[in-house]
Amino acid sequence: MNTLRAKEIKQIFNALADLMSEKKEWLIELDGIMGDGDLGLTMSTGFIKASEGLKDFEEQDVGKLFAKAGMIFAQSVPSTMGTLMATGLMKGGKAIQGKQEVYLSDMAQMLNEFVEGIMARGKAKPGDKTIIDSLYPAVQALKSAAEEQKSLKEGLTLAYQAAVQGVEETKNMISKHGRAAYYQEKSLGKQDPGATVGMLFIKAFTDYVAV
Amino acid sequence: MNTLRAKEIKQIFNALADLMSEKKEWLIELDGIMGDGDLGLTMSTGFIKASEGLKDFEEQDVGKLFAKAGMIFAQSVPSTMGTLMATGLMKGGKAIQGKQEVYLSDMAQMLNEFVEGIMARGKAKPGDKTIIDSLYPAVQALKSAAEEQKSLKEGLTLAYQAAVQGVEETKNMISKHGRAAYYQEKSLGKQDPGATVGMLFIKAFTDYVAV
Amino acid sequence: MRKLINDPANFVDEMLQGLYAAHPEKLKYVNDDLRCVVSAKTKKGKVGLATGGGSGHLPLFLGYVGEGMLDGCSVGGVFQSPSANQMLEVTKAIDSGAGVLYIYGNYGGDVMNFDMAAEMADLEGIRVEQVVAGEDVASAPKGKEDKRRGVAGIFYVYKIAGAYADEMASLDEVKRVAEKVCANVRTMGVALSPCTIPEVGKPSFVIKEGEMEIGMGIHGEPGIRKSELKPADSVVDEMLQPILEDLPFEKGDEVSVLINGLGATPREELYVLYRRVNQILKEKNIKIFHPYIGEFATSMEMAGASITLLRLDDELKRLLAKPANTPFFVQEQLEVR
Amino acid sequence: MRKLINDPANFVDEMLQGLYAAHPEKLKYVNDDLRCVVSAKTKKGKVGLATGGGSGHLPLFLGYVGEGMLDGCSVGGVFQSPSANQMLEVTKAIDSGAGVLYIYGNYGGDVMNFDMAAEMADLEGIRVEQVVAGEDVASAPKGKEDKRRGVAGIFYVYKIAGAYADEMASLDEVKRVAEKVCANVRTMGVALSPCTIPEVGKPSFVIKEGEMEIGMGIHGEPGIRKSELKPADSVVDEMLQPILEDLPFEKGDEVSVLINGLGATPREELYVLYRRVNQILKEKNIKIFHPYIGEFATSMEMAGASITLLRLDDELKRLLAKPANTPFFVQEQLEVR
Ligand SMILES: Nc1ncnc2c1ncn2[C@@H]1O[C@H](COP(=O)(O)OP(=O)(O)O)[C@@H](O)[C@H]1O
Ligand SMILES: Nc1ncnc2c1ncn2[C@@H]1O[C@H](COP(=O)(O)OP(=O)(O)O)[C@@H](O)[C@H]1O
Ligand SMILES: [Mg+2]
Ligand SMILES: [Mg+2]
Ligand SMILES: [Mg+2]
Ligand SMILES: [Mg+2]
Repeated sequence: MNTLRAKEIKQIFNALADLMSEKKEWLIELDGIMGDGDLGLTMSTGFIKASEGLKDFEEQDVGKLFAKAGMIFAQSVPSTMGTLMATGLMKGGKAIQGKQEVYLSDMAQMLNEFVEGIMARGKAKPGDKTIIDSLYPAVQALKSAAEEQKSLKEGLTLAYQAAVQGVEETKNMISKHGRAAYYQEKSLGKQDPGATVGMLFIKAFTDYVAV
Repeated sequence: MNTLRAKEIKQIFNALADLMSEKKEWLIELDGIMGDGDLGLTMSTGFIKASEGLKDFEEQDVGKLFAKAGMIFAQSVPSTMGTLMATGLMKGGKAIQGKQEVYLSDMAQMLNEFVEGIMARGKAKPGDKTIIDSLYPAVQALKSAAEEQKSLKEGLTLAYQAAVQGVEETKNMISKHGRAAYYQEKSLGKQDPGATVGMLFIKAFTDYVAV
Repeated sequence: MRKLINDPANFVDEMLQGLYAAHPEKLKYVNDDLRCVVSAKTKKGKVGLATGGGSGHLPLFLGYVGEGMLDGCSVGGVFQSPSANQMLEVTKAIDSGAGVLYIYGNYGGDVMNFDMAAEMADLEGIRVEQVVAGEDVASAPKGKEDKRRGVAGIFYVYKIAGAYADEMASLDEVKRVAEKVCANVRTMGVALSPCTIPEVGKPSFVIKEGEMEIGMGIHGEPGIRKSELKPADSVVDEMLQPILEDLPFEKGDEVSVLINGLGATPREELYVLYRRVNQILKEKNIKIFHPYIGEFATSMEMAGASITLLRLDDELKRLLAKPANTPFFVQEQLEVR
Repeated sequence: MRKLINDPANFVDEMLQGLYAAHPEKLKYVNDDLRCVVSAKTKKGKVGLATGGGSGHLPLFLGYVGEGMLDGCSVGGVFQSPSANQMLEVTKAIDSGAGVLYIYGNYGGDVMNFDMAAEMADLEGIRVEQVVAGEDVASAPKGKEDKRRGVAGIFYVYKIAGAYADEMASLDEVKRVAEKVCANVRTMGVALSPCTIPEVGKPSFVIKEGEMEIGMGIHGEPGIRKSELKPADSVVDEMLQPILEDLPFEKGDEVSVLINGLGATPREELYVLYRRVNQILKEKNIKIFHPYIGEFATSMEMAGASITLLRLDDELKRLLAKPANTPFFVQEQLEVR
């Protein structure tokens, strides 16, 4: 499998719904340490609603599917991560609008706009201990893989490894945004919950393609 | 000693201040069961202020001394018992106004008006489990003693015994007034704090004369 | 104790110092006594309205001194009556020849002191009339209305009598209207937590977390039923039924509703209560004219609420709708339909 | 939990149902969504003012929708941002051609959603400007003002921008004045007890009896100092100093003071705090124009308070003094001297 079409994207959103539901308690726990602990709820709800919303959406344009999922997030989970996910999905979708089949290079472009959208919306940058710290390295990995003409599976695997690594590195960072920022130095040593969500997002794509 | 003059009345108020201070914790405890527990504070404060106020009050009219003590009560302790004590002292004082020397019959008259004043002010009657239940029998005892030409000491002793008995009987009564009334049947078995104050009031006179 | 206070013995006087500093154009004190509060605005020839009572219940009692409501208030210690002398000083300050009406809650100490003050005022040649508010249906059964405690419903007496006095009605007329309010107002409370008198330093009664006491008074007077804390809707049902039955309030009546927070209960919850009250009254075809929802008579940091219903007629409605402007209560003219 | 609620999941919507039942002549909702609150009174051609934020802070945020203040408010779950869509619906409802100003507190979720709503409104051809209030000096040091949380001081932004919009000032002009308020307002809070989000059911942080946390935010954000509870006067001293130093407020300045209760703290205590604030400002020759003392921005049943100072100039003072009439805030025209 070297491309993804509407049908596959919908299945990946189903997988995302399952994955976020499975990791719900863990995300609640991570966000509970220096946040309000809602992350597990918002992410499972958001992806469940998105996957349900896409099910009956007769649309072949993959870009529009991502954008639609973003709209659903915006309406159903207006938390920080919900809103950032909404923004990322809408911007990423817009970047590949018109395509019914996406290749690794499209995925790289989509995710690049996804992260750019999140950075514009939240005014955070790499190193600020946010979702960006798992997604940004993943995008870089995707881009290199695309340039090197790697397969979709290889590219996503590299992206996922970069994301996992990125999450790990958030432990050495001080939170600069959101509720955790109030804790300043105390945030050292803890893994960022939002970066964790970013990593899980990539994981669902990677796992799907790997099968 | 068969009469009381200004000097003696002032000494009795000193004794009342000491007695109420000595019984302070006990009165607090009694009032705490079904009231707000301030009775020990208000009675010690009231009688200390009254005895201080009388000290430099150059007045031979015994009636005016009582009235003055009542005024002091009205200003310094506006609790239920403070106000009733104020009323009783003012009304009792008024009844014997003009006298520089009071006999047992005057004492009976004074205390009669004292209790009548309290009943008019508080709209309670004997049996309602109030201060009236110790003072009213004491007045009856004083009146009979005066009619029977008993000595001041004898009369007061009988009054005190009646008051003690009256306090005891409040245990069989249901509170009809003040904060304790909200407890209704639950007030059975408990001695009324206000009646206790009435009994202590008589005790100070009796003890003084007995010496 | 979780209180922002200094020496508990100075609590009331420091509160009053803050009050006069904050509202110099609205309130002042007389007789060099912080506890004798009078309105800074006077109206010649108007009947004076005075109240008084213990501290710890803000906005009660002094909070309603101001334009369109009361002229003066004597202030006692926490949960303690002010003295008759203080009441007299307020009376003298607010009488402008038309006489003074005392409006206060039915508590032993207050009643006796106001009685005494009225006698003293009489000696000074000031005509005084009294109206004692007692509308807590939990505090005494029907038939013994004169034993009932006065709670949040006294707000309506102040508001309506105040508006009428402001129209220069006579003492007898203002008294008549105040008594009409008393006859038509009913309240029931529920407490979820105790409160602490600063000088005592610990709660004087206990309500455990997860429990409630229906009918408890604003000084912690025992209520009619202790139970586990129920959902808001059933709490309202339990509170409203005895209110409705007591007067009784009936189909076709028009009422104003007062949902009063006792101190620690958020406004959000008061609106949840109002939602249910509104449902029930609608079902019963009782019309609501203008609800008041907030803190009108508190018990320091007690958690809980009370519900008050006032049955209106044209006269009461007209007067309730008039504007008022006090440090704790501001109302613009309401539209009367 | 000592709360008068039904199913915690319905808490916000039931509160809103109560609200609309209570104030039908003042508030309504649009887009069939209870959480999109708009004023029932509209003024053609006026700049629309919108706010929004999480529930649990009444009177914030929706309580200030009404005459002379805001036109609309989107309502989130307890301590949660409303959605950009809800904000957009409110925006569309209140725009009458003159554009809409968003005024909200500086919290990540709110900022992003309002940004998104502004972009969506732009697509619909509605001109939107934004002013983000952040005045809690405990939440970030001087120089990092843009990181500060918005707390009770936003009341002043609503009041003053609302009065100016009511005078038919243009969007740019109203924004200028709102930004001026933001630049001149500073707040500091103290918490004495935690609060409980209904759906969580237990306090999300701990403050032990007899302790306090200076600088804690209205969602329990960590403060700058935990210690044993001190006397009110020294608590005020600790809170006021950083406020005064920050702007700085100086001799000869004129300010309005807001003493805000967080939920469970009685009004009496707020006046004890004001007494000390007044003393200190007098000593420093800082004039107080009109203090506000009560609950303006709460955190459900949290015990504690905040102190806000707004430095006034003639323009701000004139606008602050104008009347307002909302379900939670009524003011008659103040005398300006
Ligand atoms: N400005 C921002 N930009 C990007 N990511 C952010 C920003 N602020 C917070 N985050 C991310 O959001 C995560 C928390 O998300 P969420 O639980 O939804 O926040 P909240 O509950 O406070 O609204 C953080 O772990 C962080 O990764
Ligand atoms: N109406 C009344 N008439 C006479 N005595 C009363 C009346 N009400 C209460 N008392 C007496 O007052 C006592 C309580 O006095 P006190 O502690 O001063 O009351 P409170 O603190 O409630 O003002 C009661 O024990 C009772 O004897
Ligand atoms: Mg969170
Ligand atoms: Mg959240
Ligand atoms: Mg007592
Ligand atoms: Mg007492």
